[in-house]
Amino acid sequence: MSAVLIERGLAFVSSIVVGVTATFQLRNELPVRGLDAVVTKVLLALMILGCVLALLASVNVLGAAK
Amino acid sequence: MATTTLTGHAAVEARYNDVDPVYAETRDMRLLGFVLVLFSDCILFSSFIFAYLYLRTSAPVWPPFVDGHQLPRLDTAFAAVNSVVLFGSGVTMHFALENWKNLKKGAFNMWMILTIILGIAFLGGQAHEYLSAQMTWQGSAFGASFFTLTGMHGFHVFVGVVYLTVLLVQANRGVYTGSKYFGLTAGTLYWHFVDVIWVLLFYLFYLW
Amino acid sequence: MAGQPTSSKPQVIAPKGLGPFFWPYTLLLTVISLVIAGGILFANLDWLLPGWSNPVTDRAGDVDNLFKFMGVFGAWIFIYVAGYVVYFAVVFRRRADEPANSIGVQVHDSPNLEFWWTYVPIVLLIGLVVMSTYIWGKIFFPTEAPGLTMEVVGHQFDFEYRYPGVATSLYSPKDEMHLPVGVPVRVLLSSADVLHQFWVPEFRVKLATVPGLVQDMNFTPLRTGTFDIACSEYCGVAHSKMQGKVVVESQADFNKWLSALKGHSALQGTVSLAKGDPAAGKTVFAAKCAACHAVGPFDQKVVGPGLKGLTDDAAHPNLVTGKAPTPDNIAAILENGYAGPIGNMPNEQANGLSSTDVANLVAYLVSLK
Amino acid sequence: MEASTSTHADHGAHDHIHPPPEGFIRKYVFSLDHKVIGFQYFFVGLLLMVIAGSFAELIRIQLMDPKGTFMSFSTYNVMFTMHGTAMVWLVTIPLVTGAIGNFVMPLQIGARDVAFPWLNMISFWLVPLSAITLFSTFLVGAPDAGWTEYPPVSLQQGVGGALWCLAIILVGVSSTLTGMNFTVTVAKMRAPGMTWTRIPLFTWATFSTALINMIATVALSAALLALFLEHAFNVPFFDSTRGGAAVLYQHMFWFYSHPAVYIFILPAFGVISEVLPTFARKPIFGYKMIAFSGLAIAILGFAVWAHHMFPSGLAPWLQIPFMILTYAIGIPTGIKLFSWLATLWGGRIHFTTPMLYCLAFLITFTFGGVTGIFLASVPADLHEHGSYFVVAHFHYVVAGGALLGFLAGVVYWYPKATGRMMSERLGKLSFWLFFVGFNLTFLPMHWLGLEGMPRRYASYEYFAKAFPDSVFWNQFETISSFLMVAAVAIFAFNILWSLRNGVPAGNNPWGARTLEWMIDSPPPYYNFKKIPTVLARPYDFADPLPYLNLDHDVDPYPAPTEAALQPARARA
Repeated sequence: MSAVLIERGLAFVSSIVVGVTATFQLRNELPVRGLDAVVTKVLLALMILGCVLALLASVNVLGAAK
Repeated sequence: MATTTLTGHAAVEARYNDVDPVYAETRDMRLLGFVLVLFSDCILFSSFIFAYLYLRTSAPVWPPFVDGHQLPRLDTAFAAVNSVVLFGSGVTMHFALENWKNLKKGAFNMWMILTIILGIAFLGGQAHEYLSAQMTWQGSAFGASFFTLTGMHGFHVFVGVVYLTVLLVQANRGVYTGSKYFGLTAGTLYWHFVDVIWVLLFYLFYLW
Repeated sequence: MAGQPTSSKPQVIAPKGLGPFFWPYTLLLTVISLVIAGGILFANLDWLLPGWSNPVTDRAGDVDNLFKFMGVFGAWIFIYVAGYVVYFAVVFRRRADEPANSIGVQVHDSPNLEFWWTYVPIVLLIGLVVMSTYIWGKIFFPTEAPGLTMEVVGHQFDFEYRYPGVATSLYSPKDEMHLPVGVPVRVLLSSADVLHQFWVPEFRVKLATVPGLVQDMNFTPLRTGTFDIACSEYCGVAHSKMQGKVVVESQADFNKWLSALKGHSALQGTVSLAKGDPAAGKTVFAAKCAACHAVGPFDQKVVGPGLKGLTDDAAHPNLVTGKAPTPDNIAAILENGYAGPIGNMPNEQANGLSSTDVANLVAYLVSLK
Repeated sequence: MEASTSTHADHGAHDHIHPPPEGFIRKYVFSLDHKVIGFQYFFVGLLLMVIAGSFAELIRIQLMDPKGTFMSFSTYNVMFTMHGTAMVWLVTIPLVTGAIGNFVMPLQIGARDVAFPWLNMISFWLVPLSAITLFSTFLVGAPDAGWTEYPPVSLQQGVGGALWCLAIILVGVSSTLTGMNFTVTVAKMRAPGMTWTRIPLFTWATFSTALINMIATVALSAALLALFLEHAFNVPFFDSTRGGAAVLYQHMFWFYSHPAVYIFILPAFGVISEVLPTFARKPIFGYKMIAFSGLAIAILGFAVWAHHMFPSGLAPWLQIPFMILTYAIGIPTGIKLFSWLATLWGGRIHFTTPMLYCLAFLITFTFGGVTGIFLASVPADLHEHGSYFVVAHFHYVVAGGALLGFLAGVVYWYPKATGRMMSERLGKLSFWLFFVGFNLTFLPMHWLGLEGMPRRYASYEYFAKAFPDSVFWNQFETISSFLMVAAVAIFAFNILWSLRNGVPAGNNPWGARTLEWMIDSPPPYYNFKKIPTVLARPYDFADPLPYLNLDHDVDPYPAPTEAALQPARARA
C-alpha cells in the first residue's frame, strides 16, 4: 500500500469529518446576529466548500491523477 | 443583567451585552475595523491571484516548460491531507470560542491548544511541500505565483499561530471575561479568514 | 462671543428672474461657442494637429473627425460653465453696503434641472462612444488585406525595421523607414528589451512595443512626405534620443528603394531544402528570428515558442499548424507565416527571408536537438 | 427631536474625556490627537511639496533649451521620477486626506478623535519614514523610470528601484490604515442625530476617499511587492522570457493608481462643497446628488483603470468597455460640477480667498474634465497617449483641481486651527499669482502634446526642428512656472506670519454652519465637552442652527464677523 493511497484515504475520511462538523457549526451559528457572526457564517460556508474540494481531490475527481 | 435562567445563545447574548457602554462602543468600532482589515488583506491576496490567473491564462500550456521539461502538476494527495488539517484547525478554533462564550474554560484551553498544534502541523506540511517541490521561485511564472501566494499565506498562518498562542496566554491570565472577549473573536475571525484563503489557493494551484 | 454682529433672522436678497442680463449674456456665450465651433470645424488647425488639413493616413482623417466632435462639445461645456461661474460671481456678489447677515435665495434642488444636466451629457457621451467605437473598429479590424507587412522592433534606443525580402535589418536613426503611398500597411510591433512606443503624430495611431507580445498597426498612407517617429513610452536614459524618420513615397520610388536594399543582400536565389546549411541558418536565425524565438524548449517563450527540439519534442509531437515536424512543413510555416491561438508570425516576405534563408533555417532548426 | 436622536443612544462613552497628554514628545511628536496629527501631516506634506516642487522647476529649467544641457539625461530622468513619486504619494495624499481630513472630519461629525488614535499616529509616522527611504535612493542611484516605474525598464535600475518599491509600500500601508480608521470613524462615531443624509459634505467626501484608500491601496502594495520581489529575488512576474508579462504590472498598478486620482480629488470636492455654500450664503444645491455622486465616483473609479493602457498591449476587445466605463464616470462628475454652479446662482458671494480658490477650481477643473473626455476616447488616446497633452490634463485635474481645493481648505480652516485669520491681502496675491502662473504653465502643454511632443524627454531637439515655436512655448512655461513658485512662497510665508500677526478670528469668522465652527478656535484637546445632537443638515442659512447640547451659546444665525469682512485693515 503506497503512501499516496494512505494520504488519499486520510484525506477522504478527515474531510468528511471536518466538513460535517463545520456544517453543524454553521447551523448553530445561523441564528446569531452581529457583524462577527455574519462574517463567521460566510467564512464557515466557504470552508465547508474547501472540505468538499478536498473530498473530491481525495477520490481523484479533481486534481492530478497519481 | 445576567440571569441564571438563560441558557445557550440567550445566555451568551445576555453576557455579551452586559458590559459598560464605553467597552460596547469600542468593541463595535474594533470589530468593524478588524473586518475591514481582513477585507483589505483579501484584496492583497486577490491582486496576486489576479496576477496568477493572468499569467496562467496567457501561457500557451500549463504547467509551463522550464529547460525543456514541462513542470509536473502539483501532487494533490498530500495537499488534500494538509488542507484538511488547516480546515480542521478552523473547526477546533470555532469550538474554542464557543466554549469560551459558554464559560467552559477547560474545554477552551483544550481546543485552543489543538488549534495551535494543527496550525503548526499545517506549516510543517507546507515546509514538506516546499522542500519536495520540483520548481523554483525564479524559474517560471508558475513557481513565482505558487511560492509567492502560498508563502504569503504561510506567513499569515505563522502570524496566526503566534497570535493564537498570545490569546491563549492572555485568556489564562484573565485578560478576557465571559462578557469581554473581543480579542478571541478577532482571533477566530482571523483564523477562519486564513482557512478560506487556503480554500482558494488549494483549488487554484492543486485542483485546477 | 464678542464680534458676533447680530442674532436677528438673516435677510434674503433674491434676484429678479435669473439675474440681470442673464439671457443677453447667455446669447453672448452661445455666440462665442458658435464662433469657436466654427473655428474647430472649418479653420486650418495644422499648427495644432499636424496634417489636419491634408491627412497623412486614412485613420488620421477619422481621428480628426473625432477631435472635431469632442472639440466642439468640450468647448461648449467649458465656455458655458466658466462663463456662468464668472457671471454668477459678478452678479451675485455681496455688495459692500449689505448687512453682514444677508443671505442668498434658499433653494435646495430642482429635479427638472438635475434631470437635464444628467440626461444631456449622457446623450452626448453615448454619441461619443458610438463614434469612437466605429473608428476603433476601423483601426483594429481593417477590412482590406495589407499590401505590405513589415515589422518594427523596439530596442534601447533605436527602432529596427524589417522588410519582406530584405536580409538585413535597418536601424534608426541611421536608416529611414519607407512606406509606399496608397497601399494598406500592416506594421507588426514587438520589442527586444523594454516597453517603447511607436508614434508618428501625423499618422494619429500609436502603439506600444511590448516584450513578449506582437501588436499590429494598420493604416494606409495617403500622401507622400517625411515624418518623425518618436518613442513615447519611457524606455531608459536615452529615451529622448529615440527617434526615426518614416518616408512615404510613391510605389515606384518605394520599389526602387526596396530592390536596392535587396541588391545589397547576398542571400538570394533558389535553393532546394536539402541544400540548407545549418551554420548559415544560425546566422539568419540570430538576425531574423531571435527577437521572438529562443533556442530553448517550447515554453521558453519570448514572443513565439522556443524552438529547440522542434522535431523531437514529446510534449509537442506536431508543429503549431498541427502537422508533423518534417522539413517541408517547417518550411511552410516560414514561408506562409502563422496566425493562431498562440500568436502571429509574419510570412517570408514580411520577415525578409529568401528561399535560401528558408532552406538554411530549416536545416538549422532540424539540427537543434 | 425624537426622530433625530435615533442613530445613537446616549452613550456614557460620550461623557468620557481623556486628560490632555503631558510633555513635549507626547504632545507634539508622538501625539494621538487627530488635530496635532493633522498639523504634522500638513507641515511634512508642505515641506515635501517644496522639495518635489523644486524638482519640477529643475525639469522646467532643463526644457528651456531643446538640447537639454542643464542636467544630464539621467539626472533629468531621476528628477521627473522623483517629482511625480513625491507629489503623488508624499504630498497630495498626506495633504488632502492626512492634513485636512484628519483635522476637520472628526470635528465635523462631533467626535472627540478618530476611531483608532494609535493607528492614526502610526499612519502619520510611516510617511516621513517613507520619504526618508525614497530620498535615500539618491545615495545608491535613484530610480529614473517615471512615477509609474513600468517594468522591464524599471528592473534595469539597481537597489534604488527596490528601495523605491519599499518606500511606496510604506506609504501605501499608511494610506490603508488611514482609510480603515476613517471608515470606522465616520460609520460609528457620528454625533447623535447625524444620519447619513445629514453628514457635512466634506465628511462624505472623506468617507468615499477612505473606502478607496482601504481597498485600492492594498492592490498598489501588491503590485509593488511583486515588483520588489522581481528586483530583489529575480522572481519572474514581469519577465516575458520566463512566462511573466510586462502588461500585468500595468494592470496591477493602475487598479490602484486610477482610484488614486479620486483619492486626491474627492477631498477637494468636499472642500469645495463646504466653502461654496458658506460664501455664497446659500444651501448647497442638490445635497444628496453631491454626496452620492462622490460615492458613485469612488465605486466606478475601480472599473476604469485600463484606460491608461489603450496603446500598451491591452487586448482590443477590452478597450471599449473601459472607454464606456470611463465616460460613465463623467456623469457623476458633471452632476457635481453643475450642482456647484447652481449653488452660486442667487447667492450673496463673498470674495474671500477660499472662495477665489473655489471659483478658480470650477474653471480649471472643468477644463481638466473636458480634456479627460478627449483622453478617454480610444482612437483619440492612440494619438494623445504619452504626450504632453496627458501631462497638461493631469496637472489641470491635480494641481488645478486637488491642489486648489486643498489651498481653499487651508485658508478656510486656518482660523479654526490657529484662532487667527490668514492675511487676506497676501492670500489674494498668492491666489492670483498661482492661478495665472498655473494656467500659463500648463495651457501651452495641450497644443505641444497634440503637435506631437512626447513626455519624459530630457531633450526635444528633433521636435524643435519640426516645430520651432515649441522652444518659445517651453521657455514661456518655464518662466510662468516661477509665478507658482512665488505663489507658494507667499502662501507659506502667510501661514507662518499669520500665526502671530493674523487678525484674531473668533470661533466662527466666516459664519459657517458645520459643527467644527461651534467650538473654540483652536479647538480644545477633547473637541466637544458635551457631544452635540444634530437635528438637520447644516446648510440652511434661513433656519436657526440645527444643533442641541452645544458647549457654547452660539448665534443661531451665524454671519461673517468683522474679522472676515474687513480683514485687511484690522490688526490685533
